[in-house]
Amino acid sequence: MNPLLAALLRGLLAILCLLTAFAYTMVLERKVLGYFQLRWGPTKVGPWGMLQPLADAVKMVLKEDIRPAGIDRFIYALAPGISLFAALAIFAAVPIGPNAAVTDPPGGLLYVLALAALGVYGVSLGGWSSQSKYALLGSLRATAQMISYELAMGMAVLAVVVAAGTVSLTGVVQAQASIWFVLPEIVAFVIFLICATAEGNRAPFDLAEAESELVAGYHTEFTGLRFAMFVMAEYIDMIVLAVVGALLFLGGWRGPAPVPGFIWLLLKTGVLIFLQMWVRATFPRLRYDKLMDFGWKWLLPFAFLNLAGTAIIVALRG
Amino acid sequence: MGGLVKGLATTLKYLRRPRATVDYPAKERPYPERFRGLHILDRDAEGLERCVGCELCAAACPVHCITVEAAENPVGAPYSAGERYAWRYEIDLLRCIFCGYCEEACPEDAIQLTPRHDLLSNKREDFLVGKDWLTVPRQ
Amino acid sequence: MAETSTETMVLNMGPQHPSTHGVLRLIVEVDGETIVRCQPDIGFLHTGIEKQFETHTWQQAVTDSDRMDYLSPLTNNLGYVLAVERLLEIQVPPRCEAIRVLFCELSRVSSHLVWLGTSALELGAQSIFFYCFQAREAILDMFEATAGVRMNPSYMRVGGLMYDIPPQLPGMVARFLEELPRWLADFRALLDGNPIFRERVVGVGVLGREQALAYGVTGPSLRAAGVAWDVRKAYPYSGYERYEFGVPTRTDGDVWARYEVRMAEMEESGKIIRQAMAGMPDGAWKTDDRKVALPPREELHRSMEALIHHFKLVAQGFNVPAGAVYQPVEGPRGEIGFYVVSDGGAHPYRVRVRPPSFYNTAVLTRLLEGRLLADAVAIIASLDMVMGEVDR
Amino acid sequence: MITLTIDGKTVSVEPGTLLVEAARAAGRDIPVYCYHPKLAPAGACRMCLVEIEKMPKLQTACTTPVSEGMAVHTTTARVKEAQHGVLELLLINHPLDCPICDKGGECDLQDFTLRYGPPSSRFLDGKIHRKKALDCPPFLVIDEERCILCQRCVRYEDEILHERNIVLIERGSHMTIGTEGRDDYGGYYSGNNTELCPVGALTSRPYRFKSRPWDLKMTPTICTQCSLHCNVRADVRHGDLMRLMIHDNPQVDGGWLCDRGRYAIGDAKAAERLSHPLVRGGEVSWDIALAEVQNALEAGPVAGLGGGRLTNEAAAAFKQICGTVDWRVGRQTYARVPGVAEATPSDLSEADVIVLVDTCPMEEAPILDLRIRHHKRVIDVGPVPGMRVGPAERVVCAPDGVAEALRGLDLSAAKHPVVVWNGRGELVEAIRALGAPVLMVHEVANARGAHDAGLETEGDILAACAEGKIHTLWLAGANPLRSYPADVRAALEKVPVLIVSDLYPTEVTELATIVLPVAGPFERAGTFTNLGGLTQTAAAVVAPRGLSDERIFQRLRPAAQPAKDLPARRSFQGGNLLVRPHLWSGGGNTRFDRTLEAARTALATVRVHPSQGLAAGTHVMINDVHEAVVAVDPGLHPAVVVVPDRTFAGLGADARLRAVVPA
Repeated sequence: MNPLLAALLRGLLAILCLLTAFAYTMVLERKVLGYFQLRWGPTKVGPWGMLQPLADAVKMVLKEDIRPAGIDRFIYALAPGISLFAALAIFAAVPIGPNAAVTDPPGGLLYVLALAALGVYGVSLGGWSSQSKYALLGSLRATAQMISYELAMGMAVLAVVVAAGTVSLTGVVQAQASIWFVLPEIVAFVIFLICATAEGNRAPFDLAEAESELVAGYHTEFTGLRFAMFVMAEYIDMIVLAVVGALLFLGGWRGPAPVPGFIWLLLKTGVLIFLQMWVRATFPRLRYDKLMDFGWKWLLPFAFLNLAGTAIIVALRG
Repeated sequence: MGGLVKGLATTLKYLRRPRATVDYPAKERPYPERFRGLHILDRDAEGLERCVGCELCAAACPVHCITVEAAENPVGAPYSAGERYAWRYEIDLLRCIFCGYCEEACPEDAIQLTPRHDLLSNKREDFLVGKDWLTVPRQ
Repeated sequence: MAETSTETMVLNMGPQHPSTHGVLRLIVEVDGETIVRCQPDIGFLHTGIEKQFETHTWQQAVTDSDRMDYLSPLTNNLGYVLAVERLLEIQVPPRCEAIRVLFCELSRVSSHLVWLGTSALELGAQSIFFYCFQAREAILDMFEATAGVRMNPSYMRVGGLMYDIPPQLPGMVARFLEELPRWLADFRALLDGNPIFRERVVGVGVLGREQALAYGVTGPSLRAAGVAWDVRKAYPYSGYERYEFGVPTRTDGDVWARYEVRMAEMEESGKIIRQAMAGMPDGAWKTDDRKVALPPREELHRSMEALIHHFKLVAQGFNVPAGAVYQPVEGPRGEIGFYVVSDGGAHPYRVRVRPPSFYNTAVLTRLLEGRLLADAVAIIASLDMVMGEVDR
Repeated sequence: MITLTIDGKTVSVEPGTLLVEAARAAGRDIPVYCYHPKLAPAGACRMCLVEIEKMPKLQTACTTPVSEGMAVHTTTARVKEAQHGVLELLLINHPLDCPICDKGGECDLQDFTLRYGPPSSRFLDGKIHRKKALDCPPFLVIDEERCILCQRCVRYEDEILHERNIVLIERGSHMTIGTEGRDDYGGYYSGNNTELCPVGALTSRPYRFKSRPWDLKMTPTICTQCSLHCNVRADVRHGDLMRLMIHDNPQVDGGWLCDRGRYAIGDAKAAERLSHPLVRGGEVSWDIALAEVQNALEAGPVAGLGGGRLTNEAAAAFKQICGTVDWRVGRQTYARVPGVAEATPSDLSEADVIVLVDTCPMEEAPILDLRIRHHKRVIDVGPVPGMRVGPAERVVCAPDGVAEALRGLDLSAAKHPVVVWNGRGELVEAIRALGAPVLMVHEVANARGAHDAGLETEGDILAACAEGKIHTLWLAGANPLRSYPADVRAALEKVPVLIVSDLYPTEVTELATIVLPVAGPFERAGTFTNLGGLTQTAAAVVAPRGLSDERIFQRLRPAAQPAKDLPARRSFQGGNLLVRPHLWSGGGNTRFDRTLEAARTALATVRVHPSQGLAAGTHVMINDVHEAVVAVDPGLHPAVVVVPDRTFAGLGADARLRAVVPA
C-alpha cells in the first residue's frame, strides 16, 4: 500500500476516533458533573442519555447562524477552524500503542507542544474578530494565560525528555519500562496537569470564557456550528493532552499482560480526564492577576528547578 | 493545599449520595395536601355543583383572574342546591398567582386548589378555562 | 520612544448578565481589567408593587409584599402585616407569633443558602450551588407543606396566618435542624480552606464602618463592617425578645467578612428555629378579632354573624383607622421597613417600602472602583441584593 | 337654630330636625333600618338607639327631634350593647343567604353587622323558614325569610304612592310582607322598593343574580323614556348595562324612578337591532350609505321629521342638514304655550290647584304623577280620566269639548295654580285664558329640546310628501306610521328617497330607501331639555351599536334645497277612538328588559265606557286587524274608546271597533 495513502487513512480513522471520543467525553463530563452535583446528567436521549451528542449535534446544526454586525468576517470564520484544526492535528503525532500512530516522527513531542500552542490563535482571533467587548476581554485573557502556561508546560515536559533521553513519544513510553515517570517526575507531572488544564481553558482556569464575569468570553458571539467547533476543540484538547499525559508520565500503554495495551492507555487517559472533571466540580475560578502570578511566580520557577534537578541527576548517573 | 484536598474529598462524598432529581413526567414526588395547584369546582354529596355563583372568589382574587356570572337555577333541573348557580365560571390561569385566596373566600367549599399542577399548551386560549374544565365529573 | 495612546472602555454589565442577580445594569468603565468607575443602573424590574398595594384590600396586599424580595417572601409578609396590625392596634396570639418567627428564620436560612450557592457559582465553584439548593429544598418543602406553595406563599395574614402549621411540620423541622450543621460543615469544607476562594474574597470589596453607615447599609453587610445592628435586637417584634440568639459581627468589612457573618447567621437562625419549635405555644393561631380575621369555616354554615363577617371581609375587606406607621423587620438582607398610611378605608392609602437591597446596591459605586472585573462579581454577590426588591 | 352636642361635637340644626339627621350633619353615622329621609319616621327597628343625657332610657334617634342643649352619645357601652342586641335578634332567623342574595355587598344588614354587630352567634337552634323567592310580577321577587320588617316598603306605598301593593300580613312572629289578595304588584313604581329595602327581601327580577355591586361601574346619567328626564345612575358590568338606580335630583325626580324608566335597559343587547346601513335593502358600508344620503340631500327638496330621540346637539345639526324639519309627528302640537309662564316639576309641589287638561301624567310622565297625587285639589278635565290614584274633581267632556269645559273653570281664588297639558288639540287660547303657569308634558322625550333647536316648520311636511313636493324625507327618531293620527303610508310611499335612522327595523324601515342604524340611549352622550326647561347631560355608558345621530349629521353637508311652500298643518280633532300613551306598550324605539318585553307584547287593552255594553275581558278587533281586550272604565266620556298608544300603527280618526264572537 502507498504509505501516503495509508497515513491518510490512519489520519481519517484518528479523526473519527477523536470525534467519537469528544462526543462521549462530553456526555461523560455532564454525567460526572451531574453525579457530583446530586443530579443525573443527560438521561432522555437514548439509553442513559447516550445519544445526547447526536441531539446536540442536530441542535447545533439547526441553530440560527448569527454573524454580528461590524465583524472581521474572514477571521471570524477562520478562528474556530484554527482551534479545531490545532486540536485535531496534535493527535497525528501521538502514538496509542507501539507502532500505532498516524505518524510517529522522532521529534513527536516537539510537534505536540508546538500545535498545543497553536490553538490559542483560534481563541484570541475569534474573540478579537467578533466585535464584542466581552469577547475581546476573553481573548486577551486567553492569550496571556496560554503563553504563560506554555512555558511551564514546556519545562515540565522537558524534564521528562531529559529523563527519557528522547523526544519521541514512543521513546518516552519505552523509557518507562522500569518505572513510570509519575514517581520520579512527580513535580513535573503536577505542573503538567495544571498547565494542561489551563491550556484547555478548563476550570479553575477557564478565565477566557468565565461565565459569571464575561458572559461567555471569547465565544460570546458564536453560534451554531462555529460555536460547536470551539467546544470540540476544547474537549479534543483535553483528551489529547490527557493521552499525552498518560504517555509521558503513566507509562502509556504499558501494564500487566492479559489486558491489551490500548485498554491501559484508555484507562489512564480516563483517569486524567476524570481528574480534570473532579477539579472542575470542586474549585472556584482563579482571578486573572492571581492566575498570572501563579504561572510566572510559582509554576515556572518550580518547573525550571525540576528540570535542572532532573538534568543534574541524569548527568550524575550518566 | 490541604484545603484543596478537603474540597475534593467533599465533592467525592456527594458522588455517592442519592440523586435529588425526580424524573418528573415519569415519576412524581409526593405533594402535600395543602399544595396550591390547579383549581377544581367541587360537587356536593348529591352530585350538584357546590358553586352558587356568589362571586366572592372573584372579589377575593388579587389579580382579577376569575370571572363569574350567575343565574337562576332552572326549575326541576337545578345545577346547584340554592336558587342561584354560576352559568359562567372562568379562570385565566396565566394570570392566576395561586395565592389560594379564592379557596379561602368560598363559603361553599366549591373552588379548591388541588396538587395537580401540570399546565401545558401552545395556545393562550387554552389557559382560559371554563366551567366544563373546572367542574369535577359527576360520580 | 513611541507614545502609547491608552483609553478606557465602557462595559455594560447587565441588565442581562449571568451574575447581576436579576436585572441590574452596571455601567463599568474599565482600564484593561481594572474598573475605573462604576455606575449602577436600576429599575429594570420596576413593577409598581408599591402602587399595587393601593389597589388591593389590606388583606389582598399580602400577596404584593411576597413579590418584592422573592427569596424571603415571608419576611416581607411579616413586615407588612405587623405594620397593619399596629395601625389596627390588634395583638396576635403567642402561637401565631412563634410560627411567624419560625418561618421568618427558615426564610433567612433559605435566603442565605441561595446567596451562598449563587456567590460560589459566581466565583466558578459549581457543585456547592447545587448543594445549597438541595439544602434549601427542605425549607421549601416546609413552606409547601404549610402554606401550599414554595416560592410566594403569602402565608401570613393581617391578624394571623393562612392556616395553622400541619402536623408533619415538627418532624420536618427536627430533620432539617439535624441536617443543617452537616450542610454548613460541608460548605465550609468546600470554601473556607480553599486558597483560591480565599484569594478571591479576603481583602476584596472592603466596606468600612463609616461608609456603611453613611450609605444606610443594613443587615449582614453592616454587621460585617463591625456594627452590631439588628432590628430583632434593637426593636424586637413578634416576640423576638423571648429568643436567645447572637448577632454575629466581623470588623474587616470585606467579602470574606460578609461570608463569615452570613454563615454564622445561619447557625444562629438554627438556634431560633429550635427554640421556636420547642416552645411553640398551643392555642389560637390568628386573632380572635372577627372584624379583621375571617371566622372559622365550620361556622359559615350555621352562624349568620359568621357568614356576614366572612362575606364582607372577603368582598370589601376591613377598614383600618387613619394613620401612618413605620414597621421595620430584620430581613436576610437587612432592615425591611414598611411605611404604611391609611386614610381609614379598606385599601392602603400608601405603602412605601424601605428595601435593604436598594441601599446595599448604592454602595457598589464605591466598592467597585479600582477593583478588577473579576472582583465585581464577588462583591455584587457578597452584597446579596434582590432586584425585585430594589426596583419593586 | 338649635344647638346640641353629639359625641362631644357641637352642631346647630333647624328646629324639628330629627337626631339621626343632626348626627349626620355632625359627621356621625347612626345605623338605621326603618328610617328613610323621604319617609315619615316609624321607630320600628330600634337600630338607632342613642343615649341622651338626663334621659334614663335609650332613645330612638330617628323619632326624637332635637332640642336645645341636648347631649347625645352614640358610641357608649350601653348603645353598643343595644346595637348588638338588636342585630342579634335580627340575625336569629335571617337565612344563610349572603352567597345567593342579590343584596350581598350593598346590604345594610351586612354593613351594620360588620360595623356594630356581634362577631359570633349564640343561637344554636334551627331557624324559622318562610316562603322564598316569591315572584311578584312583573319585577319584584319577595323573600319573606330575609325581611326584617322595617316597613320601609309599606310606608312607601302609603306615603308616596297612596297605593297598597305591598302590605304587612299577619301579626306578631308570623308577620311578613306581601301582596294582599293578588299575586302581582299592580303599580308602576315597584322598582323603588328594591332600593328602599335595606336587606334582600325585595329584589328585582330583571337584575336577579346579574352582578355584584363591587363589579359595577356606576355613572350618573339621565333617563330619556319620557320628557321628564329623571336622573339615574347607570350600573355597568363588563360593558353591559345591568340596572338603573335612583340618582336623586329634587328638581326633577324627587328621588324616585318609575318602572318603565328603570327597566328600559334592553336596547344595548337587543338581538333585533339594526346592524348595518341598508341602501335599497342591501347591506352597505357606512361610507357608501352616507355618500348615498349626501346624494339624496342634493337631489331635490329635503325635509326631516324627528326629534324625540335626538339630543339637543343632534337636533341642531339635523336642522342644519335638512333645513326644513319638524318634531311634530305625533298628536302633540305644542312644546310650550306662548305667552304663559312656564311651570317646572317642583312648582307642582307648591301649587294649591292643579288642572289636568286631557292629560294622564301617570302614563305620560309617571314620576310627575307622584307629585300630583298628594294634592288636595286636582281638577281633571277631559274625556279620559287623568288621575288614577288620589282624589280629583273630574270634569267629563267630549273629546272636542275640552276648550268649552276649560272656559267653565275659575281659578281666580287659587294662589298657585298650575296647568298640566300635553299639547294636543286646539286648546292654546282656552289655556291661556286660565292665566296660570303651564307645565307641558311632551309626547316625545326631547320635544322641548327639538323645539328650542328650531325643529318646527310652518305647514305640514307629510301633507307635502303626499303632494309630491318633497324629494328626500329623513325620519330621525320618528315613526309617522305609528304616531301620526292619519294614514300616511301613501304619503311616505310617494317620497322618492326616504331615509330612516333608527335602532330597530320598523314599519318605516321597510319603506325606506336608506336605513341607518343609530346609537340608542346610554350609548351616546349629549344634552336633553326636559319639560321644565332644564337641560341635563346624558352619558354614554355602553359601547354604541351604530353611529350616533350627531356623528351622522356631522359627516354630511347641508341639503342643497330645503323644502318650501308646505301645505298648512291639519288639526286632528274629532272621532271617538282616542289613542293614548300607555306605559307598558312602550315606545317603538325602546326595548325593555326581557321580563318586561313579555308584558309589552301581550294583548293590548282598550278602555270603554260601561254604556257601550261591552263586558270586561271581551276580545275586540280594531279596524278588523288588531286584536285587543276590553276593560271597562266608568270615568270615561260615554262615547269614547281609548286605545293604547303605539300598539296600533296609524289608526285614523275613522277607525272602528268590533267585538269578536269567541269561537
